[in-house]
Amino acid sequence: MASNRINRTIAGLAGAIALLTLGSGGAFAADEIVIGASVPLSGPLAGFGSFVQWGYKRAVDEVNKAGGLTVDGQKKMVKLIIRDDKTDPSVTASNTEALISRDKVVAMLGSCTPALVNAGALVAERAKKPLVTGCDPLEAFKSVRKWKYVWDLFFDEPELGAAQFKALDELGIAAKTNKKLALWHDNGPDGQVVGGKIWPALAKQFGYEVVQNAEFPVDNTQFTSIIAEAKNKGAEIVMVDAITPQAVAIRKQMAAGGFTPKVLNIEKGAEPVQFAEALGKLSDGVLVGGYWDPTFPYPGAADLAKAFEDETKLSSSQHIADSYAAAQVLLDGIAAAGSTDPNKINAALAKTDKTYVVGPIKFDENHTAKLPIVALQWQGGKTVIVWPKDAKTGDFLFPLP
Amino acid sequence: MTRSRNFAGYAEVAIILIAFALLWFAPLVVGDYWQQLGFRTLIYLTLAEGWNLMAGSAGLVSLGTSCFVGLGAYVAFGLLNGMGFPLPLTLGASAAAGAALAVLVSPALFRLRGLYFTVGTLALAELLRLIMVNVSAFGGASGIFLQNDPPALPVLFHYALGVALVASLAITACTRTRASVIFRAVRDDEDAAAQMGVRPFRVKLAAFAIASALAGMAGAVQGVKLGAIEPYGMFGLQWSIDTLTMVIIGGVGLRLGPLVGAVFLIALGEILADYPAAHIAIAGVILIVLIRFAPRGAVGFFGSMEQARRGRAAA
Amino acid sequence: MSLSGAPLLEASGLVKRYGGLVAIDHVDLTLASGTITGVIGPNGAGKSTLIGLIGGALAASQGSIRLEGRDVSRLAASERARAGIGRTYQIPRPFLDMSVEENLEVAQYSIAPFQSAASARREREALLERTGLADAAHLSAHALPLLRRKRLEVARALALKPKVVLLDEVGAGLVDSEITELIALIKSILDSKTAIVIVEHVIRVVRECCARSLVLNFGRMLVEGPTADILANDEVAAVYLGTHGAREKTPSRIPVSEEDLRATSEGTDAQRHLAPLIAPQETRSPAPALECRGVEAGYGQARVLKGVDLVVKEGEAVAILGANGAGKTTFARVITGALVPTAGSVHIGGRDVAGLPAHRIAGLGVTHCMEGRRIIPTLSVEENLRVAARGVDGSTARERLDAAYALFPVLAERRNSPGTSMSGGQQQMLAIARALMARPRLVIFDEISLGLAPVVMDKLYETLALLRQAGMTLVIIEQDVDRALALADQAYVLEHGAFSLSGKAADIAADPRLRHIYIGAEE
Amino acid sequence: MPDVTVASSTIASGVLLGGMLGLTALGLSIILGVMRLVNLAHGEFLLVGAYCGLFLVQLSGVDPLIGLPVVAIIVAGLAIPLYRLLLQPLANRGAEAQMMTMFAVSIILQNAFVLFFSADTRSIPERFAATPLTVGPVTVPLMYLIGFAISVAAILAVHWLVSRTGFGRDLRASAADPAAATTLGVDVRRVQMLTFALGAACAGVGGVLIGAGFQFGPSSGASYLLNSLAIVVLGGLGNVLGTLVGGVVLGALQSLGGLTLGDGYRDVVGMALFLAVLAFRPGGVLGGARG
Repeated sequence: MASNRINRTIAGLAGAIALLTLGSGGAFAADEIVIGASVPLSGPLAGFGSFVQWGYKRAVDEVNKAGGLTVDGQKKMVKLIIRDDKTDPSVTASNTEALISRDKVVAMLGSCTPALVNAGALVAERAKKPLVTGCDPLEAFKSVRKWKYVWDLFFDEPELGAAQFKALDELGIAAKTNKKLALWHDNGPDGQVVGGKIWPALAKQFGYEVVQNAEFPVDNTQFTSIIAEAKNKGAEIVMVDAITPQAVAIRKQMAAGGFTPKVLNIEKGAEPVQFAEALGKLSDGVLVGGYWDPTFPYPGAADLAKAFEDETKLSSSQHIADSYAAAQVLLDGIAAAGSTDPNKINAALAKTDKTYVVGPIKFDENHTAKLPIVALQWQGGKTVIVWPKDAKTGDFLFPLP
Repeated sequence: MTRSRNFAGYAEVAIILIAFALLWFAPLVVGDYWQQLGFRTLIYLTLAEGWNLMAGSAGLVSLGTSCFVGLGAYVAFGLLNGMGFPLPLTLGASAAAGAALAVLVSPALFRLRGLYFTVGTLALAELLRLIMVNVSAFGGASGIFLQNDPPALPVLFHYALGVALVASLAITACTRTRASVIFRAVRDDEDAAAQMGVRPFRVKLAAFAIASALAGMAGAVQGVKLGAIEPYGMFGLQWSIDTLTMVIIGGVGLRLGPLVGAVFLIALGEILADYPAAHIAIAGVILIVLIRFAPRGAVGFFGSMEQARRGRAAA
Repeated sequence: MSLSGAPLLEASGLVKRYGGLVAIDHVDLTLASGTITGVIGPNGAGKSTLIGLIGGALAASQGSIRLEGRDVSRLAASERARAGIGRTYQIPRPFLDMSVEENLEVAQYSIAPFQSAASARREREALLERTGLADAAHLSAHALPLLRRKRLEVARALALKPKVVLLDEVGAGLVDSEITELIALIKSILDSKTAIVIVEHVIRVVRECCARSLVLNFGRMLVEGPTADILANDEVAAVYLGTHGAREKTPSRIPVSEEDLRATSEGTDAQRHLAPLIAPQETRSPAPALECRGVEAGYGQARVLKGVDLVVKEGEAVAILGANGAGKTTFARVITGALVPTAGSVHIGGRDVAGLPAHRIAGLGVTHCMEGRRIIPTLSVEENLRVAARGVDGSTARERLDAAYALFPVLAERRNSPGTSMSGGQQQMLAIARALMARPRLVIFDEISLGLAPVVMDKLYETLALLRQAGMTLVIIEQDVDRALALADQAYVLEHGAFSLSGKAADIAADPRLRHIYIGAEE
Repeated sequence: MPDVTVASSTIASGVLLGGMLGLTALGLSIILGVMRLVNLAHGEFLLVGAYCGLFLVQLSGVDPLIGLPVVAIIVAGLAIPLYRLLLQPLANRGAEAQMMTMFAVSIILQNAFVLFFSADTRSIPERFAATPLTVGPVTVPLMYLIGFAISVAAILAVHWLVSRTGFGRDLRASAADPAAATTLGVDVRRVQMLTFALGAACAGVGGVLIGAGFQFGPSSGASYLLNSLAIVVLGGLGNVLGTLVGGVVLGALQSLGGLTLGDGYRDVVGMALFLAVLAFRPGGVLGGARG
């Protein structure tokens, strides 16, 4: 009886080990430079993930078409491994671990949105592997820790926050409203930075009256009381910081709640095209801060958007740009280092100083590089730049239809 | 029977100790990748062992594992950041917190039998997650960062190993000593057990508390490894789902069920790493097939095949 | 009455109500240590309920139970077990996937968790020795046959070192030789410090074990006294065989609602209405209505039917008698397809119905008026009836309903109230009417007299007589031998899963062996 | 405490929304009542309905509310093979086996959604969804009112089906005492199959209403499952009209929670209520009487 139990135990352990060895797939060829990324391809943020993935892939493909990179004196192809983190930070972390330990990547690209990027970045930092990312607002990025191996090129929340205020000011929109401002934001990291700190400060500075400042969790679906209150308080300008599903819900429930402010700005959630697709006409007039547009006067901007739209038959998003640029920065870093040694690559990244599709990139002491901000507005299912004047591609639609 | 049970018990303890002793030196021989895998497997093994004790020995099918994982992690972070506790002590505290929550909610949950208990645990987990998301005192949705850097991977691996060892020994204590008959009696026929003088409530509570304590510890170690925790990850339903799936795949109520299940599911995840969507779906298909054709899981299935073979040999 | 002074257990004024139904009605019971007390009475008399109340599985609605002067009435079953009350289950409930020895350990370690393994083992070995399971110690309880499972039940109860042992129907389903062993075992249990209660149908066990006995009927104490006198008592015999002796005495005790008494309408009147409820002759095949050959069946381990042959001709009324646990209801379940026989064949109207799902058999015109009525609580009276009238258009259903109401006017009055809100008798009427709604050719009436006042029984049997006159084929499964035999043409007596006696109802009624099978009293 | 306009509007829309969810909950309830099965894939059934509604609009352009019957039929049609192939074989294997199977189905469906429909946030174009309805101080989304009306109508229809028809009798008999029902000639398996299909259809229709009123994605199912469970428990198991009341009560209380503690606490209130009732009033706030 007992002995047979023991046999089974041993058999079981043997089987376990057999299975484990099955599990190991750590394929890694020496004639390739392996880089990796964990991005949200499913879950609430999948909308961003697909663009980011495209941007990364494109940059790598271009390098490979050009014959790869020269490291240790010989040309090598670049292999990009992408994992889905299901919009779950702990999955981003374990993905990043797997990329480092299993796939033996020499460097990595980031996920999207602070929660995810930071989770992966912490792993990279600990493993001392360089990671270049976009899609992580700089304040949220800096707030985590002092980074040594992680580099972030994206917009800076204060600037993004300021952009809309400046736009309304310079375009003389603010004057046409009662300057009563309602602020709604999720309680995620960037939500709290933008909606909780930056906006209230700017509102005071630009002479608005904040009649409401509401916070809600990231998986909330009901905004009726928030909306009813803003309507009741007579707010004519509403600024929201929320992810796409909530952005859609909020816009719909505003319409259904009979609340139509003169100006509606929805940060981050209103960026992806699915926002306009899900809402149809309701998306018209919604403002969103942007850091890129095909019309930008930077090398390859127009081509990038065109390439995307030809390939995917979807309308482009600014997320293809920062991801594309981030990948280019990393690849240039590897080329400059001329080696796959993480520290050398990291040193090279520090020296980055070049104009990319998103504009000039030069990292400061916090490992961040600011992207210029523009104010975008949804008009007929497309975004147009309404501010600053020199970059504008369309007129400000006022008031909100 | 008792004699052989005792003997088997000692044998099992010996095997466990040897196995874990060998694994202790794993970091010296295997690379990061294997340590990462090992870590994940050990964490899940711990959760699955506890879940298996509840379901297999007390008939409690829980979907609430996640709230104890999350609780453990948050308690650990609180103590580490707030009071600079040493990690081992923190693990103890997380375990205690898990058990305490179990005791706290048991009077309500144990009024529910069968399916309703399962649903109740699910609701409890969701409730806790929502609270953590909303209460900014616990960092709200942004969660908390670990102030000082987490220990190196080999150290973390050893912690996971320690936790899993505690789990394995605890389960051995519950399944190889006289306690096991009490547990099984309650699972098989609560009323008949009561007529034998067994107090079903206390027995169930014991299983629930032990499982929750283990989950608490596992959560603490996992949190420390991440270095940053937030409600969606630590209180995510995924923990409960994975744990339950592992035990069912491995074999409910069987000593090796959790191990086989955990190893199998994690191996599967690695094999299908490049098709993330497929991986979970395939786990689902496997689940359906096992429930239908091998109710006692992979271990039970091969066990019975083994017996059949013996039978033929005998005949 | 006791040999050794103060009573060990004292139950006074015990009452157990289930909704309207009173299962135990002010029963007093006093047990002295060193005695064995027998509790007998027909099915539904409340014997097992009494055990449940003392053992703590059921909470008493009224009354108190004192063990050695300590009130235990409010304690949970587990606490009473710890206080020293051990019980066995009528159908053994061992922990199947444990070994016999482990089954005992449950009891041992729950009362003394830290008892040394060695002493615990010694005790177990002694116990298994006493209960004749020594050789089975390491077998899984699964592997035990019925008798040994019953022995295990006893051993488990004893492992609690109980002061009071409650044995519930330990004899049921055993053959004589087994019963002999069992009696020996029970006698061996008794010592000067314990008191034993035996609830039994197998009268022999009571006669040979118990100095004193009490008889329960309709939840009340009928008589109490020395076993010998009790068994000689005609009143007791009457309770068992349902002879008129009993019927004159009992009514005074049983509450009978006015409605019940005028429930069934007059024969002639009803017969006119009966047509819609009885399959017309011409649709019937020449083959026998029901033909069973070598039917064997059981539940897992327990083989209940061990080769039963039965032929029921069209228009015949057949009584199937037998003590509790003899397999009567199992046989009914086999016929109606609820239970698949392990061997043998069942033909209905010449058609082999092996493996046909139950709901199809009902379609073939064989319906089952189930034991315990099984009225659907969530359906009204009329809905309960309509459910059984399947695949017929509205007007036909209406016609049958009217017929059923004509048969039992009280149902018409209550047509919209929930089926289970009525008195036991009315519910039984509903069950009977429901069995007719399918317009069957053959109906199995399963223990329809269970727990009913004799007056009500009479009414029900009058109805059955009507059905029989109207040419319906009846299979009557009964405790109440007299009534069944009075009605039936043929009678079969089941004993341990086989017919031990069969023939013309009249002859059976006269046969002395019948009384023996039931209460085994010497002639 | 916010002023009357806000409060009344919020609570009104909460009540309407609760009633809207009641239909989905009803599907869960009857399956639970008849099959003793907690259908953990109910949320995904709801999403199947939502996607059907969406594609129906995109392909045919008919108003999703017109398309409701079609969706109901499609979803029910999908449920029947599921029952035949996966659940029926487990009929005698206790509740857990079936529940776990449906749980597996739910994760498979979730992945299927991502695979075939992408992980995008969707919303069914429906003009009423963007139209407010103002009565005095109260403003509610017109869609909520319509959804509520449809839901109530459907619930009443089911109530009629269960309490007045032959199928309803069979259904209640099978739920109360399957063995007895079989002996009376009821084909319990068939009843269960149809019940399962009916329950799925309820979820599907509910899905269209929710898809039009809100937004949905492949992983939205879980939260609606929990919501429905809460409603079922509140209304009392198997109590058809109870689910409607349960929905309304839940909706009202959640809105109150949202008003007083902030919108984030809606679900907290829901879950807390759910647990409390489950533990201390298992019969539901109305008592467990079957409708």
